Amino acid sequence: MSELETFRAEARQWLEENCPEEMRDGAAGEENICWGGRQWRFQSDAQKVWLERMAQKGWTVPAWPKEYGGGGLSKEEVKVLKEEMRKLKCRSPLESFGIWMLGPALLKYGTHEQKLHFLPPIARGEIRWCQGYSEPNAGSDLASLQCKCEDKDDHWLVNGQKVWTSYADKSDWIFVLVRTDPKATKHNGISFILIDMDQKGVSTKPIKLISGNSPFCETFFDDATAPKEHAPGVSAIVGEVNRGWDVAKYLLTHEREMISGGAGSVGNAMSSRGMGQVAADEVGREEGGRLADPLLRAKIAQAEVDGWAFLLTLERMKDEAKAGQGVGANSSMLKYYGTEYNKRRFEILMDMGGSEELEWEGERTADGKRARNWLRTKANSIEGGTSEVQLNIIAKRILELPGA
Amino acid sequence: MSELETFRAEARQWLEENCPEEMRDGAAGEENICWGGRQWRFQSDAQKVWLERMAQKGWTVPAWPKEYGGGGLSKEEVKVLKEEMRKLKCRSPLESFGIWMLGPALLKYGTHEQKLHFLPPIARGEIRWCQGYSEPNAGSDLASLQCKCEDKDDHWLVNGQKVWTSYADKSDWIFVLVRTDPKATKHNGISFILIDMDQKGVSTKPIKLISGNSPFCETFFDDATAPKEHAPGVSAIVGEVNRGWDVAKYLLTHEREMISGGAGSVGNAMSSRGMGQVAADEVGREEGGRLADPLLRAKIAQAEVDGWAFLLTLERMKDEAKAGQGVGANSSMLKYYGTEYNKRRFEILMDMGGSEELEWEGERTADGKRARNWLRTKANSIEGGTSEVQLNIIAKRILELPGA
Amino acid sequence: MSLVLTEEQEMLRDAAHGFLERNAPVSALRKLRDENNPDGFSRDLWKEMAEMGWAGILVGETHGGADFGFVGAGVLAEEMGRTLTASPFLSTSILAATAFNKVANDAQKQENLPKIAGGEALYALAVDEARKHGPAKTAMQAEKHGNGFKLSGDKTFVADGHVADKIIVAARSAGSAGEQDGLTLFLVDAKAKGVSVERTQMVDSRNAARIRFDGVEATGEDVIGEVDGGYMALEGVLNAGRAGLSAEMSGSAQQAFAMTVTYLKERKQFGTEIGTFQALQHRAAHLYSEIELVKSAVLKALQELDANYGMAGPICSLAKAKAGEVAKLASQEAVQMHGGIGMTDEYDIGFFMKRIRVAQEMFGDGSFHADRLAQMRGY
Amino acid sequence: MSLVLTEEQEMLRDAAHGFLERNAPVSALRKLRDENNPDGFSRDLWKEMAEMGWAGILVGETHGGADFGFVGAGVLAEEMGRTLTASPFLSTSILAATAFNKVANDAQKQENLPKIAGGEALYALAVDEARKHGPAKTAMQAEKHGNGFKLSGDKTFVADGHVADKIIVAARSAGSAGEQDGLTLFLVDAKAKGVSVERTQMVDSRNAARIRFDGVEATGEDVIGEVDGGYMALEGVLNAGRAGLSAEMSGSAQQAFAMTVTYLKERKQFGTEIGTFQALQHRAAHLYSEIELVKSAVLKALQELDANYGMAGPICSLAKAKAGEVAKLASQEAVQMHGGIGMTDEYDIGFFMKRIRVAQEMFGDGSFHADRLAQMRGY
Repeated sequence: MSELETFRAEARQWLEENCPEEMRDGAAGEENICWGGRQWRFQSDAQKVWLERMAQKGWTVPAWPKEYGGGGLSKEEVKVLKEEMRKLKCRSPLESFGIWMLGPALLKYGTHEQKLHFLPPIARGEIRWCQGYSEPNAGSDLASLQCKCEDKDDHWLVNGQKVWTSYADKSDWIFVLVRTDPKATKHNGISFILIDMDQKGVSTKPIKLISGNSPFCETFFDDATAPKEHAPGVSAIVGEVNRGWDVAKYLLTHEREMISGGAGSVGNAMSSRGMGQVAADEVGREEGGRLADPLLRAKIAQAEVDGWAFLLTLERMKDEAKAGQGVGANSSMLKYYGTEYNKRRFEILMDMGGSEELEWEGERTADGKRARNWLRTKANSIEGGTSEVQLNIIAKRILELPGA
Repeated sequence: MSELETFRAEARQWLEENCPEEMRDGAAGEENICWGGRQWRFQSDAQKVWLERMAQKGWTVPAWPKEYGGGGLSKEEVKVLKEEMRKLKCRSPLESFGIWMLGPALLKYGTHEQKLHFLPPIARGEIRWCQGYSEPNAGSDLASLQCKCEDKDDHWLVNGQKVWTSYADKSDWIFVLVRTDPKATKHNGISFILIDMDQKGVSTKPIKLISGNSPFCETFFDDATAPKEHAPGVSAIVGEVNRGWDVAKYLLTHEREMISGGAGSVGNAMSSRGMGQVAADEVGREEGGRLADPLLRAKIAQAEVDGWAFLLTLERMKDEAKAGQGVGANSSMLKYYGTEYNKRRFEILMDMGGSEELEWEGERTADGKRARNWLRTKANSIEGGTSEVQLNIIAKRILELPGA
Repeated sequence: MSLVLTEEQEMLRDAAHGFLERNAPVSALRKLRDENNPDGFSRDLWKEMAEMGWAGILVGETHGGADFGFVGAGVLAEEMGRTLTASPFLSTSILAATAFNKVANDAQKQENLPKIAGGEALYALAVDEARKHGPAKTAMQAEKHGNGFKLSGDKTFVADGHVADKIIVAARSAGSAGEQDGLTLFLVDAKAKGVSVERTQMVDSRNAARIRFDGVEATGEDVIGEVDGGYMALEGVLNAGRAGLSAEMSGSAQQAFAMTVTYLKERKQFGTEIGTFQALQHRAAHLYSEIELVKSAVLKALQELDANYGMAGPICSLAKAKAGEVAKLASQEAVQMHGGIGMTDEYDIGFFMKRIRVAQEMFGDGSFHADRLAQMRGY
Repeated sequence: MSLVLTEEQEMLRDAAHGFLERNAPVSALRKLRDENNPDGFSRDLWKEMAEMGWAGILVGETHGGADFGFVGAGVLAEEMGRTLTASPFLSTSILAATAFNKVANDAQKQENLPKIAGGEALYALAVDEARKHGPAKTAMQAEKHGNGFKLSGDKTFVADGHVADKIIVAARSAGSAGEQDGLTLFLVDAKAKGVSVERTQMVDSRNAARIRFDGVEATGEDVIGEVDGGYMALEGVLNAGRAGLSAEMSGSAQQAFAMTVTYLKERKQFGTEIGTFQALQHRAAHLYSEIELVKSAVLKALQELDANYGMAGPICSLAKAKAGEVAKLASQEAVQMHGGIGMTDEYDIGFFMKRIRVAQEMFGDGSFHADRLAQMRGY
């Protein structure tokens, strides 16, 4: 333990010395995230300096090996670093789909050359990646994707369309699931390919959601190309050709765990000021102190029971994982329950908000903030695998029901 | 209208003159029903006299043709007769599965000879019938029934088992779905046969339910026989051999309509003294008059909304049927919603009853009357076609969803 | 009364259905939103509706109306719910028309009902002052001032308040907030001194207003109904509005459901139409059942308003509670079963979710009305 | 504290699992019922349990107990929930043991705890007087009488009251029904003059009692804890009971669910196992999720009782509310998915439905505890 405590002291000192004052406000809102990439404009010099220093240290991706731009830290050290950053309210220096998704995929399935070539620019925030998975006709049934990728000897030729590519319009490169063998069975003709978006054949179009503007885009491949090797020995394909479904499945589970494990919104719901108190502020109380709307009160009380029990389940499953117990497929259960609960929570927040939160524009509601968040939650149970898909997974993998 | 009013006056006069005083108490409980049959013991002379007089008049089955023991009344006249009986609080003179089920089946699918032979004894209450449909391995999938019926030239030989045969232990004859062609496809080898239970090859065993004793039995056929003709020209099979599924389907729809159309229990729930008032009596009130249990109150209020809306739907669908509108398969919807609602209502009644209604024996609760009724409601969504089957029917016939 | 539409009412429904599909489909609402139309509805369309007798659907023939009663008004509202048609129908043709029909004196009727029927003037009803509905909570003051009154206070969530020529407003001439006694209804000109109107653009791309009354003068002639005794009159008008909103939500729920069922039949995943998946089938079948319940409750409420206006409170609450909850369920299931595409603004289903949220909130949500029913039923 | 069982607790669970499956399966409860056993449980079995240390699971080693804490007691309760084992475990080993551990004086501990651990005496807790739980509603009088008290009043739903040697009873020494202040806990001999016990046979084939106290004399030495200040002490004991019942219901729900999943895999209809039907799969998967939530809440409640006994109220309410609702759902889905056979007395599933109904009612149902949570959280 003493070694870990030494690390803690060092990390803390380094952070104190290197984290600019402006980056110590703990701001974590969407608008304060540093995403990096070629198109990136730093909000401030401090944001730039902070990224550079952390990247130098390898701490934008502290768990990655040093040779690939990471910090080479152990799990425990990463935890300590995060704790110390939280204590000093340091902002995260960099977030990106490269860090969350492509990195883990390359670390697991990439060659040494691919890692060397692609990972360091991600760690330094130089290249911003996005994800090309879903297609208009391949939603829950992702493996039915049709985006065509033809072998043209020295390069791949890609034609097709992806949807729900987050931040595609702001990204430099895209990792894409494509069909390299149209004759193979559904899961066996898919490859995982890396494409530079800076070419004529790739275009993007933002998607407006029912909640308003969104980071999602449609991305079109119109005779787009990728060389067989992006650099000598650096294949454009991750893993084997036609075995991309393995990579995809790995990342889908990874994504589900991120979604279910985060569940910050549920946490907020059950924090010291719960829905009931907020409702009392907004709707008022009866004499005696109970919420002035008795049926709303009942709804909230029932929801709090479930929300609390869900939070405890997140905790229990983390503890079980630590103890080497538990069921892997439980991430599906957490994803299912957490997103459905979050939708229910926002229905209640809209109930208590009443007409005040039904205004869509104007300062009073910050342009309908709660209403837009409410509508946005409706996607929770669709993105990252629908609730129906999660229930299928539970039925099949955990309950082992036949034909599921 | 004048003709109908004449009938009304005559009927009333006849009822006043012929209905014994003791039969005018409006009693409709299970224990006051006159079922008839060879084993029947009349509760009183009055009950016997009342049955004889009504049977004489053909009014035990007023809508059946006179030649088959009925009253030959029109739909409107039957309605008037029922109204007048209700006004005088006359008990029903006779109830039976012969009247409810076999009669309609014979009237639709039987030959003239079969009707002449079987219907009058039903109308007179001399023969009591029961229904042999379900089998241990043929529940929701009724058509997979296996009870074997072999053609032995001059007679049929029946082997197999039926379950959920109501009152089989008190009945004289049974109408049974049997498999006459084991090689035909599922629906095409079934026949509808009439069997005298007074033989060695037929035995019955009552089924105890989770709610206690029940009218249900298991019925065993062990080399049971039925002659090809019960009397000259009177076939033991109703409809064509191997076409019994048509008769079964007709009766299943008929049964569903009876169940959904009756729904008396829902009606009770929404009657002037609703669940809320009962709860207030049992649980008490807060100052100000609200139910002392706020979350129970919310449950009741929400249930009453649904219960009322359901009652109005029963009313609307009756009115639509009268107006020649509406969807036939809606009987599935009413069966589904009504039985599910009834289960929910009894859950609430148990909630408000608290520990007082959890006693199973003893005078205080009349041997756990409410608790037994609560448990009995759990069968509502199973018998007469499960809720799942009703939802399948809605999906297929009304919504026309594919593959349903 | 039989719980089916009469032949006349069915003809009205069929005509409305065709007209609205042609002239006011969801795309029309989308266009109004995208061009940021200052009215939030089409005045030309409203003129056409008036010509067809819709504006005066509740107005008697002597005042130039079609006199179709509440069932007729509900039939129109339901059809408008299917197409999410934006119009001042609720505020002018249901709320104001009911107020004049049931509460006003002859002079007020004579003055206003023909204007409603002719589509010549727009009206709004200003009741709520806080985020949740509750007429008895009214605090706005109607101070006695000479022979008249001075009105002061703030109203919110006033549907069509931004375009109304005249505003029917509930104010307190006696008692204090929370009491039923002491309310009076006034008819105020939107241009009167002291009235300031702020347009609020709502989630559903429809419009409402916050209206401030700053010492607005009103005479005895501006009073609709009795001084201090306006609560029951207001409740009657609100019940009509609740039934109208319920009919509208019934239409919206039916349409969202129909779109979903169609999608289930067309969308293929895992090599088959998703409508073959039994889990979705059962959810759809359940929703079908719930919507049938809504239709019954709504029709009964409308019939009851026609037959027993003063006794229609419970059934209107029932309809509003049931329609609101089921319409929300229908819109939620619609988005979920559509998957990603249901989340896009480009697809129409989101408009249904938004409108239903607003409509179920207006004049009391499901909790409000279920609680009210419990109170009425004495527990 | 980590939300997993320790190795020791797991060993206890495994041992209990095996023992109960062998010695006290559901068929044992059926037999007790069918032979109308006057005790409603097997005294021999209870002796064995005591020998294994279960009776004294909460009793400290100095008093001859196993001292496994609340998590250990919950582990046993959960396993008994799986097999629906009838025993005085809840009343004697959880409720009475907690009362003596946490509230009693040394002499009372010395007198009673060894008897509990040894399985030598049975205890019952008498709280409720009406059909719905509510300790503050206690009206039973403890009238001051010389140096002691005279107890008069009626108690109901006293688990194992028909076999108890001693009864811990809450009575009002001051204040009036509805107030928290003024309650006192007494230890009364079941054979004392003025005590009359009526056995009540419950839905679940378990037993309780109605107990009448008719001027029963008690001395100061019979008081457990403080005079007039017994409410919080009682709440603590009840919380332990609530957590124990929650653990039991968790076990019952898990077992009913496991039986259902097995049935789904075996039962064939329409030419295939009914477990292939997606609608049933999704309902089963949902129920699985709910049961996982129950397990978390129950374990946390038990841990909290061990770690922060005085602060465990909210989490015990959470566990009781959640476990009760989910266990009900599990038993309902079990009967429905089993179809006809699930309705027969011959099949075991009905026993689960019945026991769960009683257990969820005891010491406050879901509505009671959700309401209590809302109060604790200030709304």
